[in-house]
Formats: sequence, structure tokens, C-alpha cells
Amino acid sequence: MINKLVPTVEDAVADIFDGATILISGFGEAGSPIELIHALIDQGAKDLTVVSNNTGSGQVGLAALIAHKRVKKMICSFPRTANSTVFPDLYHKGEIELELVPQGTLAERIRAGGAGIPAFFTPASVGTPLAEGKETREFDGQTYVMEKAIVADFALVRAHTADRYGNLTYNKTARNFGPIMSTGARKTIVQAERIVELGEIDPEIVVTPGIFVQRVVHIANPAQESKLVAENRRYPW
Amino acid sequence: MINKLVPTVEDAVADIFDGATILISGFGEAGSPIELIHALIDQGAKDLTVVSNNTGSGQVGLAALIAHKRVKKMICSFPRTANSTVFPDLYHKGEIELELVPQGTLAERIRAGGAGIPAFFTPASVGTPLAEGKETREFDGQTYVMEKAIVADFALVRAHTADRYGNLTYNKTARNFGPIMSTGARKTIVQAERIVELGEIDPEIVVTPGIFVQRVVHIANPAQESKLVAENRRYPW
Amino acid sequence: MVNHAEIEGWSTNEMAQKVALDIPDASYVNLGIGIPEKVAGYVPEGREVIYHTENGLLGMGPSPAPGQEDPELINAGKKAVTAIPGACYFHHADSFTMIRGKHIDVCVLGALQVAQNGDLANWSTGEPDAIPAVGGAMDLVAGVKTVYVITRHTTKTGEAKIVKTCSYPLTGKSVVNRIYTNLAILDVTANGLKVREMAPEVSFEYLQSVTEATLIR
Amino acid sequence: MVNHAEIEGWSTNEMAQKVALDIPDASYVNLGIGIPEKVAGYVPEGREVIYHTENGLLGMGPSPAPGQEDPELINAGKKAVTAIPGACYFHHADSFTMIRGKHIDVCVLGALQVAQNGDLANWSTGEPDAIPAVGGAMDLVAGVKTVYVITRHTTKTGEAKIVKTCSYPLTGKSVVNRIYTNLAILDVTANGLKVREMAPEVSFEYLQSVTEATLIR
Repeated sequence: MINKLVPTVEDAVADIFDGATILISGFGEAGSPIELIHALIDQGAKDLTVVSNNTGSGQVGLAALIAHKRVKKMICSFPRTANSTVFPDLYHKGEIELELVPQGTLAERIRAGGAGIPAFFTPASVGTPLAEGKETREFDGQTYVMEKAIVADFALVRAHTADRYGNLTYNKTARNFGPIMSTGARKTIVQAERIVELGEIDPEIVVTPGIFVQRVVHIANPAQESKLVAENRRYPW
Repeated sequence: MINKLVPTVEDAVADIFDGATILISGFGEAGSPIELIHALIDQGAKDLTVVSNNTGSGQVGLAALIAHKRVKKMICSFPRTANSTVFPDLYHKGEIELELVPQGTLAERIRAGGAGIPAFFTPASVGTPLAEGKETREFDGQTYVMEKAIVADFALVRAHTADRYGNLTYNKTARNFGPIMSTGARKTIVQAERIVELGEIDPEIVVTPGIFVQRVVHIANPAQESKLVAENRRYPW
Repeated sequence: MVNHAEIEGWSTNEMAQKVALDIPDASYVNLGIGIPEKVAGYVPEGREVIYHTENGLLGMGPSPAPGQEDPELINAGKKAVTAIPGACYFHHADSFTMIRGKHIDVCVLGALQVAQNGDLANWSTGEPDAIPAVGGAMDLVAGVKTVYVITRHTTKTGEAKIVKTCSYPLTGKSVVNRIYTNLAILDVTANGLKVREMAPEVSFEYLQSVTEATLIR
Repeated sequence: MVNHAEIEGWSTNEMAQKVALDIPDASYVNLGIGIPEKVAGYVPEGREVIYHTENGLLGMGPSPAPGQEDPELINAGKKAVTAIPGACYFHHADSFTMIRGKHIDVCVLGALQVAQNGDLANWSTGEPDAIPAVGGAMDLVAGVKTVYVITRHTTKTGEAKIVKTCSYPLTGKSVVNRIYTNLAILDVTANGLKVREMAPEVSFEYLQSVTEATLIR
């Protein structure tokens, strides 16, 4: 019997260990698995390397995880956020590391990790400081930089609909990093707004095949990060 | 105005030139753009390099294109076919070249071409004759072979539903190489069974975004290759 | 020595309009955050342009009516947008396949500096206390077929932005095709920066005086 | 020198059943074309196994009833199949992401030869007039977590298939985990080929006599 549904967010994140590398979906608040992140804060794992496009905002979600000093290193493309001083403060104090990666390279490194591709070449960042120290190479007269796959221990992903096999669909631009992050971790943990029976998701429209997912928790009404930030909420509340 | 619909298969393939590299979708007959291939036979382009998983069957579709000696070289994973002697005969006579590629490497090389990735590393074929002469490299103690992207001049793709922007959906396992081949050619030419108005394809379920497609022709009732083969049909009829 | 620019030239909206006129019908276009977003408002009647936003939407429409915002339908600037009929959603690797794979026709970006060889610096001033943030800019300039820059001709403090060599960290080398400023439109050519059009009241000599890079007529 | 095998041992169906018993509940499995396909018929009650076919279907079901075949719903052997509730379709690059990315738990493949170090040859006899055809086999052995081989112990003409070193071109080096033949089940271990189970009437000595590779008890 395959049943990837777990009853609570606590169950979902229980085995995340100190020092783990974790992919966290989302582009800003869209697609950010806020309840899973809060459960991870409660769970207590530390010295984490977090791979996510941004660094969160306010004092909730990813920003709260960072504020609680659970994150040793961020791998992201855009760590500046209008509504957060959490990452900048720690960064200026030298209390958090940053690996800045062009957004497309970040996406491709995650996808490569999931696809068993250890490294690939890209034209992005050639001739810039972000390519310094990296191997470059010419193909057909153009220079490319070699980038390595990111393979993570865990992924925290927010989806819209899921079934017990872990098949997923997403909502609009909240899809963003979810499908590739699902492939790129040894254990992919999903929060979904809707859980349906097998076969209710048309096999033609599954975005993340269940093979990439290990656990699903049902969060029918996820918190909206921007509202929490506007209300100056702070996690844990 | 964006209108990628063209009235006939003749229009669709009119500019395919001698010596072109062409991606042709399909896994066996499923997803094979048989009307586009027949139009290409009529059109007459020769010295083609064709990238397709198989080499066709009987004397129709891809096998007929090969039988008419339009194909200089096949790049494929599985050129043996139960119902065709076309490729084997020419191959034994030395009249057609073969580049044999593991199926996953073939898929990834096509996807890389579409994604602007000139080369990548894969574990598939390491230590086998198909890796001979290719660069290998260790990452984390495992050996990988470097494979280069395939970038084609044209792709001939069979889809199920299309709109005038070129957005596509596919049917079941006829999807196979269609989505990646659509990305991997300078000009992607599609035959679709159904043409719908913009917006009729739910934006969540588009498989090939229209940006990857240059031309769409409506073939409401495509021929079924296996039936033609069973009837010993031969193209041109 | 570069003079402090005293002629205002085109307004931001006029600059955006100039860019819009240069985007052909049926183009796939990615507009950067900020001033580049204004370009969408000036596409001439009869041209159909499809907007890509790298966070996973092709067929981005205008901002929604107030109260109709959907936090899960946003653009790369994290602002609420809409989707046109014929739009589609996709994940980040597919989105950058469009960019890196040379499927996008035009992108319009802001700039800190542009050099006369087309080098672009638009992501970091390189100051030690700045938090570096690059987003998708390096992928865009590396992959999009035509790269337009829209920027004021000089900084607020009168320093040249159109320079001989960028002093800020690069976004990409030799990647810019055309520059739209409040004073002029400049083409990056093999021979240097060629003046394509000048704003009213701007002379070539004046333009050169507020430009560090060498201009050609 | 290897004897011509005279004991028939397990039938093909029994071999398939042995493989099926070793596939844990909740596994994702890719079955090769031919005899490996039989394994699906013997999964014990109460185990839920999901079948992947590399041409783009996860959740492959049994063959359709006669007359219900859909030429666009086929397996890697190009035979008509069905899709179970909870199945999904995807394109070839995503399909091989599952394979190469170590997401598939078990694959079951046929063999021309298996060497005692786990080398597999199953795609070509290397004869000059053979049309080489590899399909997805090299990707499967490189990426799937556990690789089972199902094969007769010797060729029809009595030659060893379980060998010291493969003479045919390799599919992959040190990739096989376990071998199921009509005579025995063998584990590929760091020390060599360990006999896990033997068919009725088969002795270790007899098994070794029809095996070129050195067996360990």
C-alpha cells in the first residue's frame, strides 16, 4: 500500500536533521510552504543549508527560520527583500553565508540534481564575478561556465492538489520551483490544499509525478505570508 | 497578430532544406507526425540528419522517408524494428549513417539543445562502446561521460490539441519526445488533431508553451501507421 | 570629464514608448522590474506581443482591478498580474529554457552602467555592505535574442552611466543591443555606440558631453 | 569448460514469480521488454507496486481487453497497455529524470551475459552485421537503485551466460545486483557471485559446472 499522506506537519518534518540541505519552494510568498517551514522551526533542526529563490519577508516563514539562526547558508538568486531585514542583518554581521546564483542557473542546478546530471555548462554569468573560480569552456566559439548539480536531503514544497501517490498539481505562478525541487531531494515533503482520491487528477495534467514525493500533509487553508507581514506577525506566535 | 496556423502540410514543410537536421517526434507510431513526414517526402529535401527514437516500420512514415534515401544519417536509440527492413537494408549497404545514443541521453541532448545548455555529464554508457572517444570525468567518485546538445533546424511534432499561439497538449504516451523536440529546433512544425480558440486550453495544462512552436497544421484524422503497415501500404500511394 | 546633464529630454513614459515602437509584432518579450514594465502600456494597436515573466507565466496581462489581486498570480517583481487567454504556466527550469535557449525575442532591462562594447552592469554596485542580488538578469542577457536597456542617461548626481568600461560588476559581457535614455537612443555596433535618435533640443555635441563612452554619428 | 545444462529448473513463470517476491511493497519498478514483463503478474496480494515505462507513463496497468487497445497508450515494447487510477503521463526528459536521477527502485532486465562483478551485456552481440539498438537499457542500469536480471542460465546452445568477463559489448559496468535464472538466484557481492537459492534438483556443484563465473556459497 502506498500512502504518502501524513497526518500533521510535525510528522512531515520529524526527521530533518542538523546540517541538512533543504530546498524550499516559492518565489516570494507564492508557493512558499509556510506551514512546513513553521513546523521546521518548532522541530529545531539547525545548521541548515537552504536553497530558495529569496530569503523571506517579515518575521514569518523563511525569514523566521533565518531569524531563529537555523540557517547556516543560503543558496539563492535574490536575497534582498522589500519587507525584511532578517537576512541583511545576519549577513552584515557575518552570521549567515550566501551563495548567490543566477536564477536560471539555480533552477537548472536543482533540475540537474533531480535528473542525475552532476554538472552542465551555461552561458549565464560568464565574464561576471559569479563565474570567478569556476571552470569555463568554449563550445562552438562561445564561452560557457560549468555549474554543478544541487542534490538536497529534503525539499519542502507547496502544491495545490495531491493524491496518496504524491501526484501534484500547482496553482498559477505558485508552481515556480515546486516541480524541480520535488525531483531534487532524497525526501520531498509537500503541503497541499486539496487531497483527492487516486484518479481524480487527470493523468494528462499531473505536474509532479508521485515518484518524486515522499510525504504529503493536508493544509486546507495556508496562511498568506503578505498578510502576516502586514500585520507584523512573528513566528512562533 | 500571432497566428501560427498554416492551411496545409505543404505550407508547413515548405522551407525544409537539403542537409537540414530534423527532430521527429514519436516512439514507434505513437506520436509520429506521419502526415508531416509524408509531406516532407513530397517536398523532396534530402541529405537530412534525422533525430528520432526509432527508424519507422513498413513503407510509410519515417521508414518511407528513409526508403526514399532522403536521410543521410539517423540519430536514434533503437533502429531495429519488427516490421521494417528499410533501415537495416540501407545500413548494411553502407548507404545510411547511424549514431546510436542511449534513449535517456538522446532525450537529454535534445532537451539541452532547447535549453541553451551546450553539454552535460551523464552516467549512462560509461564503460561501454557508446562512450568510446568521449570525454569522461569524475564527480564525487563516480565517472560520467560528457554529452553534447543536439540543436536542430526543424522539428516535426505530433500533438493532440493546439491553439493559434502554438500551445499544445498531447494524448497519453504519444507525448513522448514531442515536448522536448518542440524546444530543440529553430523551427518547430506541429500537426494537431484539434485546433481550439485561445483560452480553451486551461493555462495550467499546456504541455508545450506556444513560444516553442512556429507552425501548426490541422490534421483531424491522422493515419494510423500500424494499420497502413498491416495493409502493406507504401508511401507515396 | 562628463558634464552634468541639464536637458531633461524624453520623459520616462516617452522612453518606454520609444522601446515599445521597436518591438515587432508577434514578439515574445520579457520586461525587467521597474521602468521596463511601462513598455507594455505603449505597444501600438495591431501588434500582438506576448509577455514572459520568469517566475512561470507566458501571456502575462495587465495589473488586475483593485481587489482582484491573486497572491499566486504575480510577476517577477512580485506584483499581482493577470493572464491573457492563451497564457500558460510552467516551472522555473522550463521558464529558463525559454530564456537561455534563445526562445525569447526581446528583453528590456534597467542599468547601472552600460559600456560602449555592450557590457552591462545592472545588479550590484559592488559596495562591500551591499547585499548582492542578481535574480534572472544574467540568464536574460545571456539568452535573449535582443537586449534593450532603458535608463536615464546619467545618474541623479550627474555621473555617466554610458561609459567606456563598466566599473560595477558585470551582468554580462557584450550583451546589450540598444540603449534608450532620456536623451537618446544608441545602438551598440561593432564600431561603437551609434546615435540612432536624439531627444528634442539635444545636439550630438551635448550628448557626447554627458556621455563617457565615445559616440559615433 | 562449461557443461551443457541438463536440468530445466524453474519455468519462466516461476522465475518471474521469484523476482516478484523480491520487490518490496510500494516500489517503483521498470520492467524490461519480454520475460521481465511477466513479473507484474506475480506481485503478491497486498503489495502495491507502480510500474514505470520509459516512453512516458507511471502507473502502467495490465494489457487492455481485446479490441480496447489504444495505439497511443503503449509500453516500451510498443505493446498496448492501460493506465491505473493515479497514473500520469510525461515527456521523455522527465521520464529519464526518474531513471537517471535514482527515483526508480527496481528494474528487471534480460541479459545476453552477466559477469561476476555485475557487468551486464544485453544490447548487442557485437557482430559486424547486427544493427545495434540500445534503447533505454544503459540509462536504466546507470540510474535505477536496484538492477535485477532475469535470464536463462545458459544459451540455447549451452554456452554460459553467467561469465567471468563479458565478451559482448557492455550495457553497464558493475551494475547488476541480483540474477534470476532457471537454475538459481545469484547475488552480486563484493566477493563475487553468491548463490542465494537453487532450483529443485540443482546442486552447487552442478550449478558451478554450467557457470563460467566462480560461484560462492
